[in-house]
Amino acid sequence: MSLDFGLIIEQMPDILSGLWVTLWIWVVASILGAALGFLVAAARRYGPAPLDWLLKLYVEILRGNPFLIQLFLLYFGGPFIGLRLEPIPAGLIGLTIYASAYFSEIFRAGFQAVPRGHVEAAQCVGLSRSQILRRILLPEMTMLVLPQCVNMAIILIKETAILSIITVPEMTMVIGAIGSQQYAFVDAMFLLAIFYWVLVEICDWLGRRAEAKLSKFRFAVT
Amino acid sequence: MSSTAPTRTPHANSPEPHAATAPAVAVKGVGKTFGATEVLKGIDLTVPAGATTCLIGPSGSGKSTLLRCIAFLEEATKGTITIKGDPLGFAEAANGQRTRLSPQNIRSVRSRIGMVFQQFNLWPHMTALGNVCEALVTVRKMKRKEAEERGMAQLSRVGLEHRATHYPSELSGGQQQRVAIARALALDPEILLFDEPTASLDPELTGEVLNVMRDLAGSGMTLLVVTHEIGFAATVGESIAFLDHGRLLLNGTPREVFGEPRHPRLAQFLETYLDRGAATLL
Amino acid sequence: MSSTAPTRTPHANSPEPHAATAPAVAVKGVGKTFGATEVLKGIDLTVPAGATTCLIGPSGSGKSTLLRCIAFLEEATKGTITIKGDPLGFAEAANGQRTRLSPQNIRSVRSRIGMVFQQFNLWPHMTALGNVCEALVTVRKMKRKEAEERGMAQLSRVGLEHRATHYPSELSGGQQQRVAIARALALDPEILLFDEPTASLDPELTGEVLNVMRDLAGSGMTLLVVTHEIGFAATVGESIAFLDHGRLLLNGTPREVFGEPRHPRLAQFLETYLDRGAATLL
Amino acid sequence: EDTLAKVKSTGVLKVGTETAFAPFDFIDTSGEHVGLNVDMFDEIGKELGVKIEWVTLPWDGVFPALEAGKFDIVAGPATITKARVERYRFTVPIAEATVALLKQAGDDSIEKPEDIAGKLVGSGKATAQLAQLQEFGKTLKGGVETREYVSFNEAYADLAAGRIVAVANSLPNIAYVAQQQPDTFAVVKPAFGEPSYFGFIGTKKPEDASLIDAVDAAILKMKKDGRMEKLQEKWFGTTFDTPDTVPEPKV
Amino acid sequence: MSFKLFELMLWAAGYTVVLSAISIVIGLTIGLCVCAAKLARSRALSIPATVFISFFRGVPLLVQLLLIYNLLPAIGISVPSVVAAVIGLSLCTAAYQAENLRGGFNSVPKGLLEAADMVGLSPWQQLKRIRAPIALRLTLPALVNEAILILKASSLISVVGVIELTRMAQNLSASTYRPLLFYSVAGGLYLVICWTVAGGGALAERLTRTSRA
Ligand SMILES: Nc1ncnc2c1ncn2[C@@H]1O[C@H](COP(=O)(O)OP(=O)(O)OP(=O)(O)O)[C@@H](O)[C@H]1O
Ligand SMILES: Nc1ncnc2c1ncn2[C@@H]1O[C@H](COP(=O)(O)OP(=O)(O)OP(=O)(O)O)[C@@H](O)[C@H]1O
Ligand SMILES: [Mg+2]
Ligand SMILES: [Mg+2]
Repeated sequence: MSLDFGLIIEQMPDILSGLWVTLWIWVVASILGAALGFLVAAARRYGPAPLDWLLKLYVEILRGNPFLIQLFLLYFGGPFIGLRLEPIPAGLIGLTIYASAYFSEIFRAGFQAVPRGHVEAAQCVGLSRSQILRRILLPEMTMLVLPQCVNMAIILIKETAILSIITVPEMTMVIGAIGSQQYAFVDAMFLLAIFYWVLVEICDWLGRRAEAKLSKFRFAVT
Repeated sequence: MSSTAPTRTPHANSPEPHAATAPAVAVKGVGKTFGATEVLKGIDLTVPAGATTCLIGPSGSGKSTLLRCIAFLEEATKGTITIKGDPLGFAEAANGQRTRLSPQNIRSVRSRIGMVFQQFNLWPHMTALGNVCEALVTVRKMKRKEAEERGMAQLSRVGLEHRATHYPSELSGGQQQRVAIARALALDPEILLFDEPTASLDPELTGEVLNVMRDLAGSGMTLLVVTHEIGFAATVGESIAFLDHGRLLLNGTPREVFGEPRHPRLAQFLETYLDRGAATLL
Repeated sequence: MSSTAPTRTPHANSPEPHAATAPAVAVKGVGKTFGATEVLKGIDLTVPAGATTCLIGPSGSGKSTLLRCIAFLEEATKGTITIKGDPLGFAEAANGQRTRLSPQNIRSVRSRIGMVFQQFNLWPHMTALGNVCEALVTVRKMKRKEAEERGMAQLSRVGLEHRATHYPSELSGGQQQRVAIARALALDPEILLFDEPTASLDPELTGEVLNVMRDLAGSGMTLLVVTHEIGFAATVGESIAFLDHGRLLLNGTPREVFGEPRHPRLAQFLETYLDRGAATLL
Repeated sequence: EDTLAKVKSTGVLKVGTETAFAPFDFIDTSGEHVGLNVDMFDEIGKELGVKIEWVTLPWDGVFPALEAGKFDIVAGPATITKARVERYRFTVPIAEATVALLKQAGDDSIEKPEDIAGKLVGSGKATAQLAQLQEFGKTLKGGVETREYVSFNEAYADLAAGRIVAVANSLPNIAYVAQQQPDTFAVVKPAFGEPSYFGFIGTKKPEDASLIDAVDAAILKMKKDGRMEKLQEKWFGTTFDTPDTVPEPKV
Repeated sequence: MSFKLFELMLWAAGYTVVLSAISIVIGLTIGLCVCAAKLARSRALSIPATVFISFFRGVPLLVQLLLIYNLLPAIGISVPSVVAAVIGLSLCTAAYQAENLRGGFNSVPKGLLEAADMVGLSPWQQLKRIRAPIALRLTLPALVNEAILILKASSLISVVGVIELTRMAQNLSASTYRPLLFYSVAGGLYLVICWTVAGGGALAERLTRTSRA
């Protein structure tokens, strides 16, 4: 088994386009998923109790199922309830919803980790609820949950591989197809492993750097 | 409230209190229960304006709870609290029915109260100056520059202008508490509440905070201080309130409260707090 | 106190110390550096057997470090420490060369020392009795039943036999600290070290722990106590050591150390610790 | 070591396949692995005097596993193509594999293969059918847009969901699908692709040659004595004329 | 859906649970070793451990499985499908569990070990009696979480030819042309399994709570 670089270079445009699809779907779904997750966590914390139960069910259903199954049901089952999505929007929406469940749990723990006194101090100087959420809770929590968020982003980049089942031409799909066409299966898998590994390491490194940068904002007293 | 003032001859000892001068805080029949436990059992307390009132009492007696009710961080389950005559949180109709006031009203009355916590509660993602200016900018809608000038003035009032750009994690406990005081001062509160402001500090750092508080007391600010620093209470407090098991047992000048003959509960309490063995060294 | 009175002015001033009675701990020229900072700068200290020695001093002066060196939780970078004459951790040759002793030797010498920490450090997954018995079973290889009997005896010594089956999380701070003392006592140590045993406790809970320590002191046990409870030190300590900036500034009987004229550093230190304002109330 | 000899001595022939490829290999409603392949290999096993051991993988994994030596032969079957013939050794054809289109039942807009011009048609990723569909598309005005699926089953589901107008796959497969789901699917006749055939697949390793030869012989024997015809009738409802040697692939 | 088919789905769900459970146990064992290596002072141990963790966290399980299944034979090790699947799942979860365990070990307060030192427990006794029990308790929630992740990740092991719950759903939908039904049933079964594990974890946590600080 040896990597045939000639073949790879020949297919480079395809590979790059697959890489690009993987990257942008990952980034957009992570950001949207985190935002939606934040809303879910906030709604569960501040909304009425029935909303909390409903959202808990939402979160637990999404977390209790493989992404593969959810994506399949969304893409192939959606049309039966009038939700006709093209592959890329379906993949993006599926991944975002899936991510939102996990992010909401991260943020929920984050809310709890911000000392109550910090919120009370803000109440005492007259900040409104939304100002407290925006100016105090959100930034403080972000620092606290950053490591978990990076971890989640890493999990998500690997989940993007599953989008191939709904024909999204992302990296696994493209490189896998090249592997099949050229009968270079193992080579293709190797290439994929390296691509993902590098992406994950970069993400991890960025996360660690951000954490180090933010460390001075950490609590002096706990 | 003026009814209680003469009997306790509290703060100013002034023979003729101005009719216009409502007490800074008037607490009437305040009760608070958490679930089944009754933590405050009908407290009546008048905090005179322009003076320092110290709230002392054993652990668990309800001091923090009372202070938090006055800051409206907890909602009293019974009774009313007024700030300079304005009702806080609830309006009481003639028939005793309480109705909740609007969030705006609550925020506006509360903004006349400043609070300093035992745990400082500085926001870790803002510098010292950022902590002090935050409410000026977001609540008072001041220009950032103007807010910062004002913030610096407050920081120098607590002797920390040279630490303005430091983050809380880069400050000692005493410095953090002083920033917290500056933050509370920045909004020009009519009354400043302190909940054991030195309890989380090393003995060495306690002094700097108590000194800032002494200065404030001297400047005619209204202070209500929950403290275990009996020495501070005895020397700086112009009015002392002693709480025990959710009841206000004693309230008066230090001389009235601490003087002999002492209330047996107070005597017992002082016993615990004052290191009698060490007294032989004084 | 009357019981301990005769042994005041114990060893040092006694004209004929028993030749057989080596001091419980002898610290000779001990220095300790962390990286570039020299925390202990050559300490010489003798802890007499059967008496209570209190180590006081400002925060950061090196009290804990010295105590931890005596417990061999830190390794002194210079000097020697002997326990009843036996070298701890290092043997010093005639030429001053230090060689590390075997782990077995270290464990065996250390097993003659008990230690009680500020943070209690009870093992959270074991009951009170489990904490006390653990070393008896795993180190001393006692039968479980025998160990439990002995553990119960120690628990009742600290007044906690009725809490034997509780987990640390179900005990108050004062109770936890008393279990920690029982754990240390179970191994029959020749000397018991305390590092600010009441510093993490509410004032109300401090008393119960100090009472247990008073009993121990009265029973002729050798105690070495780092404490901020100056009152305890002054009344129970038979020997007082005052540390400042890594040096032993004063060492002697309470009368010698605290009596007038006072060393200026000690006077300054006492100033910080004793609530002078409160003294007016005594 | 000669593979045929090994198979005979162990008494087991390992066959790799995918079980989501009706009517060749699939799981029936009682949970049994059934299909043309199962019946054929039962017969082949009898001919060789060995037992059949099935290894089932998703189609993506079948060829890598064959190359990794996980089994001796692949049932599949696979369309005999130029590229594959270069890489693998096919058995003699067992069925026709000419590509045709499956459409939604009642879709009048597609009456003949050419009607897919300018429309979106699905097929399997990296399959011979996809290649033929793309070739065919080039001959049409406005071309044809293709969408590639990990397996044909997702393509059928998408056709049912209406995201694509047709699926290009080998005639036997889609005929079976349409027969099973007459309310949902229909076959567009005629087949549009170059005539092509299905065969089982082995490696080109010299030690495997004897095994494939033996399988070839067994298949030819089945053709001769009519067992093959019966099986085709059973699983396709029709029979195919297939050559007795591996034909020169046109694509 | 006939009862027979539902039974098949249940059987596949059981298979999923069994393979996941085996993988989690093996993964925990490997994870402990990797964690120990990573915490070791020797760089010869800690660097390989770091690379191991990084690789198995960084590469999608699907790719890992295919590499294990198809690459090991190239170096002369032939592994049956089930074994490949268990190896893949175990290694993947081992990397995560090693990190969880490291977190657990590092959050055992140092003072508890000093207390053990003072009463003469040897390093090994400390590990056995104090450090490991406390670290495992601290790791318990993460462990339950990891178990659920692996249960779900096992939906990928069909790529090496193991017919677990997801693959069974795929197979049955291919032959019955009712993909939505079978995927929904699979989703429901995963939910039941995951919620059961989560509930069990919560119970275990509650039972050990009294003994946690
Ligand atoms: N949120 C709460 N829920 C239930 N009980 C509470 C709550 N807050 C306080 N309590 C109880 O109310 C009582 C009074 O508490 P509080 O904090 O006011 O006492 P304190 O006088 O401030 O004591 P300390 O000197 O220890 O601060 C205590 O018994 C406490 O356990
Ligand atoms: N592990 C360590 N690494 C570096 N510096 C240390 C370490 N332990 C202690 N120090 C430093 O040594 C000095 C003495 O510390 P030590 O804890 O002995 O003081 P202390 O007298 O016990 O103070 P306190 O009364 O606050 O407990 C301090 O300046 C401290 O910062
Ligand atoms: Mg309080
Ligand atoms: Mg110390």
